[in-house]
Amino acid sequence: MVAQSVFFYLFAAIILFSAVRVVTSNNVVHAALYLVAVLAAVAAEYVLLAAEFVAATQILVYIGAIIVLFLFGIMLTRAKLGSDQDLTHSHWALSAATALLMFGVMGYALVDQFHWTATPMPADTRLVSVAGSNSATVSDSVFTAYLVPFEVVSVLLLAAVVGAIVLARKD
Amino acid sequence: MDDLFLNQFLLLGAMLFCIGVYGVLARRNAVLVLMSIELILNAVNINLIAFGAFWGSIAGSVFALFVIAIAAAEVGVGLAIVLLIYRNRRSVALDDVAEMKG
Amino acid sequence: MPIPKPRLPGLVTGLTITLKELLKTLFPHRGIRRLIPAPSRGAVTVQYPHESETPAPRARGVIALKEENCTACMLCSRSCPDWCIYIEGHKTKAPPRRPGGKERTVSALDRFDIDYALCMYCGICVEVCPFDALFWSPEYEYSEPRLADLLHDMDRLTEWMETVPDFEPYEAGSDAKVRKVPR
Amino acid sequence: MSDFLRDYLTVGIFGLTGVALVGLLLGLGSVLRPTRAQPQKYINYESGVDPVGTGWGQSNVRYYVFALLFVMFDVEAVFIFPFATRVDAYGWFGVIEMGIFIFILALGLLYAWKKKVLRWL
Amino acid sequence: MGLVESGKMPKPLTKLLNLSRKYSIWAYQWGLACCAIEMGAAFASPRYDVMRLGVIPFPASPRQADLVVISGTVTDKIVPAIKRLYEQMPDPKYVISMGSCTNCGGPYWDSYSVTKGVDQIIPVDVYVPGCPPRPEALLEGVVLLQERIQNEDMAARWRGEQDRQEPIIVG
Amino acid sequence: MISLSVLGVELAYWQVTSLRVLGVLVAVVLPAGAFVYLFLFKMMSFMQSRLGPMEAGPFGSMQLLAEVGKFLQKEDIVPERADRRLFFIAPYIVLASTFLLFSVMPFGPDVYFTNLDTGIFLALGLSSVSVIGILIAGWASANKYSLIGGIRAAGQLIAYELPMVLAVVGVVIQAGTLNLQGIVAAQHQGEIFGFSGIGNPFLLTQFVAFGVFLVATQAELTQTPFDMPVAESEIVTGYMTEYSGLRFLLFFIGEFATAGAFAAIAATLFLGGWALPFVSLDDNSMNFIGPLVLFAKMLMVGFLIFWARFTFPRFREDQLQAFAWKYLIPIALINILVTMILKVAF
Amino acid sequence: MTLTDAQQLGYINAQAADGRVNVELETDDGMVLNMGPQHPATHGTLRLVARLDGEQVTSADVMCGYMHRGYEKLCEVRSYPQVTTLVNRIDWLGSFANEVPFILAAEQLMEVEAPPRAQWIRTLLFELSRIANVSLFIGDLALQLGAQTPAFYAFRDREFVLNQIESVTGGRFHPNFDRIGGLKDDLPKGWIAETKAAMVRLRAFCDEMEGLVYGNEIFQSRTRGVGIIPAAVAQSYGLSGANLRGSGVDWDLRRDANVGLVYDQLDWKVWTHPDGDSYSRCWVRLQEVREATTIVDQICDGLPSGAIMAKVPRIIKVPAGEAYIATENPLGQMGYYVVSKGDTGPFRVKIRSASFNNISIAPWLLRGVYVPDIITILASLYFILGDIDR
Amino acid sequence: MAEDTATASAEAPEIVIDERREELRAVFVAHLGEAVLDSVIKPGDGLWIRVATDAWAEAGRVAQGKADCKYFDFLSAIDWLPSPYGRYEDSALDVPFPPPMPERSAAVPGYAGGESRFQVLASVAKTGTDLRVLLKVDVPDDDPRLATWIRSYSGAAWHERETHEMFGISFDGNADLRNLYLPSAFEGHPLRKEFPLLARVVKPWPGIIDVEPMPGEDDEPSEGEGTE
Ligand code: SF4
Ligand code: SF4
Ligand code: SF4
Repeated sequence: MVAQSVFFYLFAAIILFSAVRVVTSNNVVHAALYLVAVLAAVAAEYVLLAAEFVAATQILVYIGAIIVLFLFGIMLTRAKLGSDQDLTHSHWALSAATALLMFGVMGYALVDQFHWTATPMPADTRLVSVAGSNSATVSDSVFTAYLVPFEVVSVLLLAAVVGAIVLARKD
Repeated sequence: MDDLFLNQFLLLGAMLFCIGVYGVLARRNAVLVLMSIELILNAVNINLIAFGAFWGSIAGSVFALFVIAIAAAEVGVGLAIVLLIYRNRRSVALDDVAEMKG
Repeated sequence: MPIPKPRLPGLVTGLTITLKELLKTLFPHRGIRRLIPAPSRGAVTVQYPHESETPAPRARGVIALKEENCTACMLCSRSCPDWCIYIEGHKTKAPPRRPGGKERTVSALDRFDIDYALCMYCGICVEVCPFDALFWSPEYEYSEPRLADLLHDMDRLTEWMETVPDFEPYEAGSDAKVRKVPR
Repeated sequence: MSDFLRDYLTVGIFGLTGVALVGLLLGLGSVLRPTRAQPQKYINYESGVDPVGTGWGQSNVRYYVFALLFVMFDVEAVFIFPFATRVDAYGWFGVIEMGIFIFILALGLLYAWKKKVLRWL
Repeated sequence: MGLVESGKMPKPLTKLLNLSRKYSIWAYQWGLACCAIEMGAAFASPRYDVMRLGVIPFPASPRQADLVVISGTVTDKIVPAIKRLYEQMPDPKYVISMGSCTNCGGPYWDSYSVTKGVDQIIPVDVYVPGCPPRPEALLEGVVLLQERIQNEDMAARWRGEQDRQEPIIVG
Repeated sequence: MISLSVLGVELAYWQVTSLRVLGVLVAVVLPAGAFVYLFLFKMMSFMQSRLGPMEAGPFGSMQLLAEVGKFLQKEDIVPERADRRLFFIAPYIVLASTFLLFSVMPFGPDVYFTNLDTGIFLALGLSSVSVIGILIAGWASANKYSLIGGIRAAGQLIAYELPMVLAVVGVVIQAGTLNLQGIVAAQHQGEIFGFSGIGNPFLLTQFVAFGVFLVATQAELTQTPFDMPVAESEIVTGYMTEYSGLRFLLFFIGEFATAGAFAAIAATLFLGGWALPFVSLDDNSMNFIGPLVLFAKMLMVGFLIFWARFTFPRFREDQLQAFAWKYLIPIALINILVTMILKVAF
Repeated sequence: MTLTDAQQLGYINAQAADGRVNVELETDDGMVLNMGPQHPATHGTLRLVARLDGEQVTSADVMCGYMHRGYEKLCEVRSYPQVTTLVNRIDWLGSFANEVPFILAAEQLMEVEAPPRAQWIRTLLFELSRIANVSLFIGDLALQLGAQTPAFYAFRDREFVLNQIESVTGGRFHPNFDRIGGLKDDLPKGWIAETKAAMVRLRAFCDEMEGLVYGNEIFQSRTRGVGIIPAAVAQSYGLSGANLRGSGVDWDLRRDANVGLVYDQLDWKVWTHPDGDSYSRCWVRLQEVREATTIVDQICDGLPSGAIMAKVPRIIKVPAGEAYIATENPLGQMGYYVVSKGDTGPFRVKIRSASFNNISIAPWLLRGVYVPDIITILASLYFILGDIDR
Repeated sequence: MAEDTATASAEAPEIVIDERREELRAVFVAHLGEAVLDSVIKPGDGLWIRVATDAWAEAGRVAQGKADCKYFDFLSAIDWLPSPYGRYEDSALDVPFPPPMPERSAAVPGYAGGESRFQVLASVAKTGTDLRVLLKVDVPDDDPRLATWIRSYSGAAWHERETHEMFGISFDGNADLRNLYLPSAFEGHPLRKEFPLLARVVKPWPGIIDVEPMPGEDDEPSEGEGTE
């Protein structure tokens, strides 16, 4: 498990550093790239938790699609090359305080609720059902317990597409 | 320390969440705000997966999938709105469009 | 805006044409040796440094000078549109051409330079030369790393003379006379 | 470390290999390559004249719509893939469920088609 | 400062490097006038096929080019573009001047709008005579250039001592 | 896991890992080189009835070495207005994504780098990462051609990512697994109308998917007729316009290595991968023959790709998008449905 | 030449200033795409500045002159034979065709006429240069649209024609073969048989192109309906050649105003296409290559014997007068307005070149099209820089 | 066709009447009246019409509409002044630079006459036929400017630009008279006769030195007549 811990902290560090850069970077495209780093590291954390299918999904959808969407959005709104001082509100300190406060509260609650020693992760976190693979297990779950949300997702996506087309079209 | 603990993941999630919140509050650029929201959603997903792994339930993964799907829809619509704003105002700074909120 | 319809024929025809060419190049042999790939024979390529194509005898590659024939009459130099022939000469006495004839005054060439960096290969000089002193040679290999070396002096121009091909006979129906290259 | 994680570690290592290869080549190159500044060398190439303006303008929104459709179908694929491995297990029930799912999303494509966003805007 | 520039390269290695430059010459495709067609024939006609010699006519951008064949009439109006093109190519770079026009004005030596030779603006490595030079003449020029590359002393080149015609004024 | 047990030696993990790193280097560089030399130089030349590189080494075989040697010595230009950091990063992203792609490829019964359950799914995900590199390259160059090229490339890559993904679904439905080894096995063990001799390369049953996959591959690789993003007659070389020297070479390698990777995926999914008919899957000899078989099949797919490349003119941007959305994707969707129904019905 | 150098420096600086004119074009909306002067799509050095909205062109300006060599001025200081060789280089792909109208104009002023054999050979070479020119166009068109192989085929098969031209005139490109009163030389032995063999190759080439390029669905969808020129517009811009006939105007100077060539004794057809789009222009050109091969065949069969040179004085002095002769060159109508004052050289030569008119429609035509269509349209208009700028 | 011209002009041009061109000329005369100053017909070949300066735009309209010459061929100008440099090679030795300009009266116009130094010349044609009209117009010496033709023929725009650049003749109504060919800072109008070709002035003519007399007939019998 040592290696896992090492990797956990490594990825956590990447996540946190990149996330901070996402919200502080002076360049929108850089921010988007830091977001890629966050997402990739989060995917790695998923792998550590043996949720390989979600990890792959994270790469396919988040990195492969949503980031591209972001980059398009950025390029379509004419981001400037180089840094841009205007990206952050002047009252950022206030926001930082809020965020810190929030973290204090949450952190306290978490540590309080889930004592370190009481909540070690199971040794083998792989979730594999009869079919023998993580994806099949996910599928089984979707097609039994979560059938309705699954169909709802499709409707939701449809709505998103219709909405976005209506919005983005030149009239 | 040999083991991974649930709390590690939860705290990581919490930190990411708060960074996201900071981003949402502090950023002026609408695209950046959307990115910050992605951070928040990822924080949520970390928690979901961690709990799922902890309890030995696949539901965490499934929910994470749904969250990703919803995130996709959210970004899609969000960016469409940003583009609309941009087209009308040539700017994506959020306080320039404060009247939108009202 | 016509949508590209995935009708096959046009695309497939194209593919067959290129494939045919590929096979033709790769397997040029007939019969039993068909299966031996021999692109060097199948391709139309002339592999330059090793072999080179022969330009047509009339090709205007480089101008050769037959020094003996030149009388330094300056006609070529004067009609050159690029002013790229530089001639200097002086008068001297020469022995009679036919035995028993009288001594002639001829011009000896001191300098006859053609600046190939400037020449436009029009052939006017060759054409106007009344004494058959200039000839076209199809040679083309005289690139230089220095511009000044493209100015060919009399010696070099005379050397080109060796490469001047004979004039070709004419196609049927022509009443032009074939001239000869003096050698 | 479990085999499972090791496999993924390999994936990670391969990614790093790619990066290392790039780094290595660039490093080698930096030893070999010259640098010679010339007045116009670092100007952006624009067919031999001065670059015009800041370099870009608003590209077409059309691309955004495509990207959006892509995201939507990508999400769909995420659900189809696990399902595809288990078609046998679900039988006709699964086919119908998935059929509906695909149909609804296809509606989105159809909508885009009918709204003519699949052409030049 | 690269090793090659400073001349600290061991001899055999230099040879190898020269060899690789010799056989990989990416030629920028840009034709100016009639000669351009003969250049095109040398590059694209299967009968001449300059690719055999390792001259690859792929790049459409000077950034990837090693060689530019200036082929055709250089007018005063195009001069800045040629200069820029040349300067935008990454070193080490070579120039072949093809045809009388490029060499020194050729048929337009007396024109009011034609530059009398490209060597007035950029250094030229090989001059190919002709109007137009036939494609094989260009190939000969390429072979000549390759010979020069083979024996090139890069360090000297960087010091600018190479036997290379820096812009001169042709009378 | 112990992919080297074939040799009968037990190796320490680090040794295995270094062998793998070597292996992936070979797996990336070899097909890339082979594709460039065989197809780009030689096949193209022969199709045009000429010879291609001949002088560097016998039949120009050393040409590629010369290219690399040359590019190593080329100056590295960063335009002054470019975003330096991103400009530097872009080739890393593109090449790393290619290396990642190879991580899931099986080459023989025991010769594989990883044997992941999510195999093909992950591969598809990883392949979409290079889009980011391309977009970044286009944007960071601060050049109009680059930007247009980058955006076009990204628009095209995502438009054709989908048909590709959807085409794969058909295969997955038939094989019942995402694991690439599993897919190879399924093809080897499959039977056609009760005849099991040559197995069932999915090419036969999934020919529609294969067609869609090939077209999509063509587009993903930005090869003609889908090379609008690098259309040199319009936008010079698209997102690569400002890249010089080694960085350009890296994109170049990336392009052809990715071609190799996609060819490998196509060969695995539709042509039976490393397996040979009539030879048992577990035969130890396949560990040595398998990679060669796969390579041969890759070359076949590569031939198709480059054949089309050298024959066709290019689509216009809108036609290209319309083609994906109006033809390929619906076809792929219908293919999925039909496959699903047939699978359940039989 | 120091003076001109100083002048040049002046121009260079001025040009740098010109480059900066671009900046004015930049507005807040849309972006300005600059193609050329170093751009593969522009056959050399045309420059095209297009203001874009997305990828749609809102306005486009064509800037030429990068290849301006001052022909008309140079003609004034050269003698007639020198002008003949100079004008070869206007449309450098169909060089021989450039000489013909000039020589005809001079002949008209001198009131001499070439012997029949010379006229036939002139017509023959005229058509050969048409083939050499337009076959390259087809390859280049495909190249512009992204197909590489057709360009190689075009170069390959064009060589057969060039060989023929070279073996009779001595120049692959610039024959300088026409003389006032006839031709420089007669055909070499065996030439006619070779030419006929070459024509067979060329016809095969046309078929190949029809399969590889014209029949290709992608090609058709790229060219059909793109860049439509109505007949009236084409006329008022003075378009000519296939550009005019592609718009359905049935006018071919070879048939309608034949001077000094033997088209009226041959059996051939003028091709037109009613659509006026890029495809029809390209299609007409392909048909013209085909037609030209049959014309060449006919001439090869019917070549009269006799002299190739009429009696003209050694030093050519053309009597005073004015003449305008236009012929149907590969690119379209090319005409020379020759004013003579009885000198050894012309007093003024106005060169009416086809591409100049053909390309002057570009700003009109490019409005509202999309970036990839710019390429299609420019390629289908088919211009040669030397023919625009002269 | 060629024989036609040759015989016609060689013997008696006024006998051969070219009816089609006569008709065409009649159209112009009918609609422009007095403004048609002069005209020349070369039977079977060409029709030259010189119109008055202020009727230039109108002439364009008539040509385009009434005469049905819809096809715009070209538009250019002629500088009738003889060049002060002569024909360089004849006078290359010691021409002072710049040489004195010839007298204004030295300008001898060509067909259809003319009074000014510059004449603008335009050609329009009737598609499908060999009918073509060459319209000439005098350009005022002191203020070289004319009305534009772009209303009648869109294609005239570029030709007018070119003429403006080469001769310095302005066209009222053509807003876009930027330089077409030369850099915008180029000075002078190259096709005006006084514009020097400096290279020719600077470079000595190689044919000038040491001219040998033509060889005598007895000396070199192989000369023949010209080149073959
Ligand atoms: S070929 Fe023409 S340019 Fe060359 S030297 Fe002779 S006359 Fe002068
Ligand atoms: S024309 Fe002939 S003889 Fe006279 S100088 Fe020239 S080469 Fe000599
Ligand atoms: S050298 Fe001759 S062929 Fe070459 S560009 Fe100049 S005129 Fe044309």
